[in-house]
Amino acid sequence: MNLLFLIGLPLLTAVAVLLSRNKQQVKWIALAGSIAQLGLAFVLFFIYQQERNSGNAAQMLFEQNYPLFASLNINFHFGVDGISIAMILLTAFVVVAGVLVSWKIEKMTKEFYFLLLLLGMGAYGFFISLDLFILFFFLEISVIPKYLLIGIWGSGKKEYSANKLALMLMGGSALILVGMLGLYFAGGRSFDILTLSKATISAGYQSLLFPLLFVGFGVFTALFPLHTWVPDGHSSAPTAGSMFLAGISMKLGGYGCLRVATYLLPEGAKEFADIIIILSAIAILYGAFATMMQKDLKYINAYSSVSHVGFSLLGIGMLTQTAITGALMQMVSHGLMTALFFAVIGMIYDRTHTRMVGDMGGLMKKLPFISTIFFIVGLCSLGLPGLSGFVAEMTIFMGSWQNTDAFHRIATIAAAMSIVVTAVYILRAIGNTVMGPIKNENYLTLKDAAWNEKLAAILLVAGILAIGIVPGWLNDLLRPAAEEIMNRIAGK
Amino acid sequence: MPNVTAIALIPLLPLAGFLLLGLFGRKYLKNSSGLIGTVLLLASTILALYTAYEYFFVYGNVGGVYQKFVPLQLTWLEFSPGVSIDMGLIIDPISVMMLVVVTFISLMVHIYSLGYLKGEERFPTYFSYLGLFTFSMLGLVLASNIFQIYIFWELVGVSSFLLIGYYYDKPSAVAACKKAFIVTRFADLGFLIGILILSFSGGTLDFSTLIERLTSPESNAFKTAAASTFLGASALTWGAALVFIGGAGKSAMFPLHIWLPDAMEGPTPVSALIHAATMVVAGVYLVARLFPIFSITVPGVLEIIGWVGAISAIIAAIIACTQTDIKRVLAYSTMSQIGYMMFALGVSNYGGEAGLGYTASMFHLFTHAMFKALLFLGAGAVIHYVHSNDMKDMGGLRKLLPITHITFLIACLAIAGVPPFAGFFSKEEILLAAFQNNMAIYYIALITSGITAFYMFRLYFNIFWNKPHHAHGENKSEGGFVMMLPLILLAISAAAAGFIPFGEFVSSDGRLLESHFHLSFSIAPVALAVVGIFTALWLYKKENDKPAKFASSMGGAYKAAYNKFYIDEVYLFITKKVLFNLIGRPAAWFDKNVVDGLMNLIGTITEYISEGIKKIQSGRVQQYAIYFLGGVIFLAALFIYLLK
Amino acid sequence: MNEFFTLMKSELVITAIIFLLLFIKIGKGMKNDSLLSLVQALLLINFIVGFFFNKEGNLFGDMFYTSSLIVFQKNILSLGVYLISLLCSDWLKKTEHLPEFFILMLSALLGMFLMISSGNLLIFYLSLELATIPVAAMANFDLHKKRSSEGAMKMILSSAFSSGILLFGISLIYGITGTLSFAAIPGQLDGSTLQILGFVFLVAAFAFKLSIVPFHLWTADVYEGSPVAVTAFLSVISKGSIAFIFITALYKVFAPMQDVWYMMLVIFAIITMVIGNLFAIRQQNIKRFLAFSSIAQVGFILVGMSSGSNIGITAVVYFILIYTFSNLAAFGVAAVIAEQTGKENIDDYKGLYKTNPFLCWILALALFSLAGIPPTAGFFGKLFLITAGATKASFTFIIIAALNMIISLYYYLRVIRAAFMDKNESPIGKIKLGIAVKLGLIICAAGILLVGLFSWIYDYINSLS
Amino acid sequence: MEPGLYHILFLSTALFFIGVYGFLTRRNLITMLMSIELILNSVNLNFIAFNKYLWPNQMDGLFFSLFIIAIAAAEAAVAIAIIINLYRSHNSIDVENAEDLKY
Repeated sequence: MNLLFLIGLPLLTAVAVLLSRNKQQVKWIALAGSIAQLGLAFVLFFIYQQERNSGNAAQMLFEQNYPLFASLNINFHFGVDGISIAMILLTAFVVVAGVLVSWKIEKMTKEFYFLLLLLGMGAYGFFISLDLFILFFFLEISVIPKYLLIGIWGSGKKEYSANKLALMLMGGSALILVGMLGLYFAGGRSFDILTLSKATISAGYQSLLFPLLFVGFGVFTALFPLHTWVPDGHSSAPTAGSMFLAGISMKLGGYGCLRVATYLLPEGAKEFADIIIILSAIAILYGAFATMMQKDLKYINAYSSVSHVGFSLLGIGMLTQTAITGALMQMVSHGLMTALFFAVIGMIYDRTHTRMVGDMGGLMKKLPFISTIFFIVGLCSLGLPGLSGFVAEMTIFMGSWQNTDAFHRIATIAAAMSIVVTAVYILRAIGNTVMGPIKNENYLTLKDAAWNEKLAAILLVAGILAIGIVPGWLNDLLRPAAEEIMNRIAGK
Repeated sequence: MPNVTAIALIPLLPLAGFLLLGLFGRKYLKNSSGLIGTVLLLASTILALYTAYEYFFVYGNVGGVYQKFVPLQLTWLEFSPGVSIDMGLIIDPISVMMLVVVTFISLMVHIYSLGYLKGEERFPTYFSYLGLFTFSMLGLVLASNIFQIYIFWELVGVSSFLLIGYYYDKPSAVAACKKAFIVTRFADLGFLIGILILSFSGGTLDFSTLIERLTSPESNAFKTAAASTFLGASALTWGAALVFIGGAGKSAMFPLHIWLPDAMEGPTPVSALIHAATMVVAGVYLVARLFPIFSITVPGVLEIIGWVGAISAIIAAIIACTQTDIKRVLAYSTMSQIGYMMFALGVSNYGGEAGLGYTASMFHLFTHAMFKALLFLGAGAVIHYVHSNDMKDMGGLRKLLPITHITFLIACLAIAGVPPFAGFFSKEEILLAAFQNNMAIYYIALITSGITAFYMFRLYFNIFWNKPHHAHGENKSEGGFVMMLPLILLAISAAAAGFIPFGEFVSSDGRLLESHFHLSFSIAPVALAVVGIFTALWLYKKENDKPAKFASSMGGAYKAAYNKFYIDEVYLFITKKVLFNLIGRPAAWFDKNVVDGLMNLIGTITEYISEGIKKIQSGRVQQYAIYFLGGVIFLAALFIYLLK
Repeated sequence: MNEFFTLMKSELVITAIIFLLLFIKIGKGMKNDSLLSLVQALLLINFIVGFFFNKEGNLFGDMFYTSSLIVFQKNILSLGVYLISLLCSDWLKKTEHLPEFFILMLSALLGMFLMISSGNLLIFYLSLELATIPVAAMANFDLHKKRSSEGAMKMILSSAFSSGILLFGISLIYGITGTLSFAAIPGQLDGSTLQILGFVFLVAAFAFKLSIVPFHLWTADVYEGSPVAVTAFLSVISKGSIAFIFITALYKVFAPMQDVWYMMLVIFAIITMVIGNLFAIRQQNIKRFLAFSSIAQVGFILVGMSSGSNIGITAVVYFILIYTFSNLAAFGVAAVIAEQTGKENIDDYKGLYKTNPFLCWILALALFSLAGIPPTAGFFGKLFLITAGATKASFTFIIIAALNMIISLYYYLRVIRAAFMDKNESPIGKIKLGIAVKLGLIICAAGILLVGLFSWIYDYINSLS
Repeated sequence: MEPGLYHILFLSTALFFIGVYGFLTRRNLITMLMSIELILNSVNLNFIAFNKYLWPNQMDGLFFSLFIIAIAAAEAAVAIAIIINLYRSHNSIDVENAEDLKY
C-alpha cells in the first residue's frame, strides 16, 4: 500500500480543520480524520502481516523512493518494518485518544486541533522514512506544534517549560544534525538508511559519530541527565499535549537511538554500550525514587516516564536480540500507558481542579469509571501481568540476563529493583487519590467520565490489554526487525 | 487421560464470573451477582472434584507412580528459542489436591459471603474480585511454567490487594492493602531474579524440563549451574534461595510476615479464603513444586527453609497469645501453621521414606485449609454478631451462637492437634518428619504445638465463655442458613479430613508412602496440647484478673510479644527514614536543583555574557572604526605571521 | 550591439525606470498612490523580464560579465525590491519625496547589478559606491527623526572609511599584479605578504558591507535609525548582492589563496554567529533585533561559503533566496505595525495574536524559517549551508554552527512567545492591511512554505553554479 | 635626486595613516570627512606611483585615481547633505552628540 497516505491523511485533516467554520465542525473533522488514520494503521498492519506470511522476507516493505534533492542525493525514501508498524499503530491510538480527550477545549480550538494533527503527522512521517534527511525533517517538524501547544494551552509556568523543551530538543537535533552529516560524508554522500547500513565506516569514526547521534536522540527520549525537559514540559502541557509528548514524541527518540545510532553505527554502539547501560540504570532507579517524592500527579507520571523510558534505553544498551525486542515493546507499552495516565490525570483535573495528591481522596465513590482506569494504568505502570508493562519489562530482563558478566547482571538487578519502588509510588498515588475517605465535600457532586473520555480511555486500555494478554503478535512483529539489527551488530 | 476442557474450565469459570460482574455487575446484576458468582464456582468445584477423582482413581496412577501430566501448553511469549512463557495446565498430585482445596474453600466463602455482605453497596464488585482471585489462584496452582506461576503469583497479589482494600474509604484498610502489596512485591523481586537465574542455567522456563535438567547430575546445564558460583554459593543455590524468598513473602514467613496481620482489615470471608486457606500457602506450594531442585542444592536451601519455618512458627505462636483482636490472633496462628508446613518441607528429602516431610506438609496444608477457614468464618459470624473484633466486647456467646460455638470448638480441637480431629494426624506426621531429621526443629515444633493449643483455647474461652454477654438490645439470629451451611460443611471436613490416607496420594516422588503411627510418639504432643488447653481453661473460663497478673509477671517479654517484637517499627524505620529521606528526597532535590539547575545555568550564563559584551556597541562611529582597524590588523597578523 | 541589450537587459530596464521617474518628478508629478502602483507594476515587469532572453557573455573587454547564475541572482534581488515596494507601501504612500526614494533605491539596485556582474576591480569599486551612497541617503529619509539622520551619518562615514580601506587594498593588489581584471589577477597571485595585506584590506570592505563581526558595528544603529523600508533593503538586498560578489571574489579572483580564506571564513563565521546571537538575545527594538539576527544569519552564510565548491555556491544562493522571503516577511509585519501604531518594541507585540492572528502566523512562519525549523524553507536553507560547510569535515566548526541554532531559536521564540502567549491588557489594535501589503505577505509566506518543498529550485541553482 | 617609488609609497602610507588617525580622533564630522579625503588621496598617490614605476605601459592606475576623485566628490556631497540634516536635528556637528543609537 502507498505509505504516503500516512502523511497525506493527517495533512488533509489538518487543512480541513483549518478551513472548517465552527468549533463543532473542527472537532468532528479532527475525530473523523484521526479515526481514519487509526483505520489506515490497522489496514497497514494487516497487509504487512499478509506480506510477511506470504513469505516476503525483505527488510522493508512497501518501499517508495522519489528523488527530492537529486544533486545532494536526498530522496523521499519510505518503507516499513515491524518496528515502524508497531510505532505507527501506537501513534494512531494516541492521536485518536488525544483528539477525544481535548473535546472540551474552548480556547482557539481550530489552531489546537491543527497543531495536534500536525504533531501526529510528524510522527507518522518519522516512523516511515528511510532517509535520514527526511527523518530529521519530520523529527524537527514537531518543534513548532509542541512549543505552541504547551505555550498557549498549557498551565503553570508554561512559557518557561515550552522554552526549555524547545531549546533542549533543539540541542538534541543539533547533535543529530552533525552526526547525520558525518554519516552522510562517511557513507559516500548518502542519507539512505539502507545504503548506510551496508556502508563500511571505520570503527574510530563510528565511535566519534555514535555519541552525537545517540545523545541527540537521547535528549528526545529523556536520557539521563538530559531529561529535565520532561517533568516541566509534561506537567505544563495541556492533557493532549502531554499525551503526545510522552506517548509519541519520546518514542521518536528511542526509535532514533535504535534505528539510526545503534543500527548504523554498531561498532560505536558496542563501545558505548556500557555507558548507556549505566546511564539508563541510573535513570530507572533515580527516576523512580524522584517520583516517590512528587506531589503533583503530572510530575509523578513525568518522572515515572523517565524511569520507564530508562528501561527501553537499557534494553538497547544490552545489545541482545531479546533485550532490544523488549526495549521496543517497552516503547509501545509505555506510549499507550503514559498517554492513558495523562488522559486520566486530565480527567481528574478537569473535575477536581487540582493535581495535588494530598488534596484528593475517595474519588472511587463518585468517579468509579475514571478511578478504575486509574487503577488499571497504575497497575500497568508497576508491571502487573496481563497488562503491557509486564511483558515489556520481563522481556528486557530476560534479554539482559543473557549477558553473563557481572556488570550486566548487576545492572539488570538494579533495574529490577525499580519494580518495588514503582509499586511504592504508584500505590501511594492511588491510595491517596482514588481510595481513602473523601476530603472535600465538593467532590460529592462530581460527574463521572463523559462519552468522549470513556471512548479514549477504553481505546488505550484495549491497546494495553492487547499487548498484555496476547503479547505474541507484538513479539512476532518486532523480533525479526530486532534480529536484523542484531545481525548488523554481530557483523553478520 | 486428563480431560483438558474440564480442567481448563476450572479456572476459566471464575474468570468469566469476574468479567461478567466486573463489567456489568454494577449496573445490571446488582442483586443477582452473588448468586452468579456462587453458581459458577459451584460448577468449577464439581469439575475439580471430578478431575481429582479421575486423576487419583482412574488414570493418574501408572505402575504405582502418580504421573505428571501437562495436557495443555500454549506458547504465550517466546523470549528466545527454547525459552518461552507457556500457558499450560499441569496435573500432578499436589496440583489436583490444591484444586480441590481452592475451589472448595472458595465455594464455601462465596456462599458465606452471600449472607455476610448482604445489603452491601458494592456487592457485585466484591464477588467479581472473589472471582478474579479464585481464577488467579487456580492458574497459579495449574501453572506448568515457572514464569506462568510468577504471572498468576502477581495476579493473586493484586486481587488480594483489591480485597483487603475492599473498604477503600477506611484509611487503615488502604494502608493495609498497600503494605501487603509492597511487602510481597519486595519478596517477588527475589522470586523474579531467582527465575532469571534458574531459567538461564536451565535454558528453559518449563517446570518439567527445568527440574529434569537441573537435577540430573550429568546434564551440562546442572554442571554449569553448579560450577558458576557467586559469593561461595552456586548459581543453583542462589536461584533456589531467591525463589524461596518469593515464597516466604507470600506465605508470610518471618521476617516478611508483617503484612499478614494488617491484611485482616479486609472482609472476614476474604481473610478466610486468601489469608488462611489458599493464597498464603502459595509459598509452600511453590517450594513443593520445585522440591527436587531444592532438595539437591548445596549448601542446603532446605535447611534455611526449615529454620525460617520453625522460627516463624514459634514467634507467631507467642505473639498470638497476646493479641486481643480475634482476627489478628487467627492471622498469627495461620502464620505459625504455615511455619509448620515450611519446616516440614525443610526437614524432608526427595523420594521414598525420607520424603515424609513433603507428604506431611501437603497433608497439613490440606487440613489446615479446612479448619482455619472454619475458624475465620466462625470468627466472622461472631464479629457479624457483636460488630467488633476485640475480645473484650465478647464472651458468653455460646448460648447465642450455638452452631458457631460447636463448629468453632471443633476447629480449635483440630488445630490444637487433639485426636481424632484432622490437625492431629497432619501435625503428627510433621513432627515425625522433624524428629527423624532435625531434633532442634522438632523441639521447637513440640513447644509450638503446646502454645498453639493454649492461644486457640484462650480465644475460644474468651469468645464463648468468660464474662456473660451483655446483649445490647437487639436479639438477632446468627446469620441464617447461608452462613451456617459453610460452617457445618467445613466442620465435618475438619473433623474427618484426618482419616484420608494422604500418603497414598501425595508424596515427593509420586510413589505410595504409607504412614504408620507409633502411639508412643504421639503422646508428647497430645499431652502438651492438653496442658495448653487446661491452662487456657484455668485462665479464661471465668472472668478474673489472673490473665492480667500473669501478663504483668511476664513483664517485658509480654510487652514485646504484645507489640509483635517491634518488627513493624523496624520496617517503618527502613522505609520512612532510609528510603524516603535518605534516597528519595535527595534524588528529588538533586533533580530539581542540580540537573535542572545546570540547564538553567547555561541560559543564565549566556544572558550574562550578552549583557557583558554590550559595551562593544558603544554608538560611536570612531570606536566602530577602531574595531574595524583592529579586525584588519588581526587578520593581517594572523595570516602573515601565524600561517606562514 | 544586439548583445549589449540582451546581456545588460536588467541594468537597462532599471535605468529606464529611473529615468521615467526622473521625468515624472521634473514634470507635474503624480499622486503617491498612483505613482506607487505604477512603480510596483514596473518592478514586477522588471522581475518578469529577468527570466527572458538570458545569455552568457561579457562586454567592454571583460569589464562586464554575466551568466545564468548571475541573472538568477539579479532576479532574486529585483524580487526583493518588488516585495519591499509592496510591503512598505503604507510608509511609502506617506513620504513626500516618493520619486526620489525610488530613484535612490533603484540606482542602488543598479549598482548592485553592475557589482554582481563586474569583471574588473574598477567597475567593482564604482558599482559598490553606487550601491552604497544612495542607501546612505535613503537611510536619512525620515528627515525629521533624529535617529534617522544619526543612522545615516554613521552609515556614510563608516562606509566611506571602509571604501578608503578597500581602495588601499585594491591599490596594493594593483601594485603587485599590475592588472585590475578578475580574470587576470589569479594568475599573478603567489601568496606573498603584500598580497595577503591587500587581500585582507579588500576582504575587510566586504566584511564591512556584509556586517561580519568585528566590522558589523554600524549595522544595528543604521537599521534602527532608518525607516523600515530602508532597513529591509539593507538587510536583504544589499547583503545578498555583497554575498554574491563575495563568492565570486573568493572562488574566482582569490582562488589561489583558498587555504588562507578558508581559515578566515571559519573564524569569521564562528565569531559572527556567536556575537550576533549574543547581541540579538537582549534586543528590545524589533528592527535592531532583526539587525543582529541577520548578522547571525550572515555567519551561517559564511559557513556555507567556506566549503569552496559548487555545493557552497548553490547553498548560499539558495539560502539567500529563502532568506529574502523570510526576512522580508518579518520586516513586512514590523513595517505595518510600526507604520500604523508607531510601536517597534517586542514587548508591544504582547497579545498580538488576539487582535491580528494573520500577522502573527506570518511572523511566526518568518521567524521559524529564520530559525531553520521545518516545514519552513529556512530549515532546508540552513541545513544545506551546514552540509556545504561540512564538506571540509571539521567537526568542531559544524558543532559550533549547529549549537548556535539553539541560541537563535531562543530569541526567535522570544518574539513568538510575546505575540502568541503573553497576556497584555492593551494589545496592539486591529491593523488594516492594504491589498499590496497583504499580497506581499502572502507571497512571502508562500515562498517560505514552498521553496523548501519544491526541491527542483535547489537543483536548478545547482545546475547553474 | 629624483624621487623613486619608495619615497612616494612612504608618503602615501604616511598620508593614509594620518587620515586614519584624524578619522579616529576628530570630533567634528566635517574634519572626519576631510581625513577620509586624506585616505583617498593617499590611495590616489599609490595608484599613480604604481602605474608610473611598475606598470607604465597601461593606464589603469591613472584612470582609477580619476574615478576615485569623482566618487569622493559624490560621497562628500551626500555626506555633507546628511551632516547638514544632522545639524538641523541635533544643532551640532559634533560626533559625540549623535550617540543615541547604541547597545
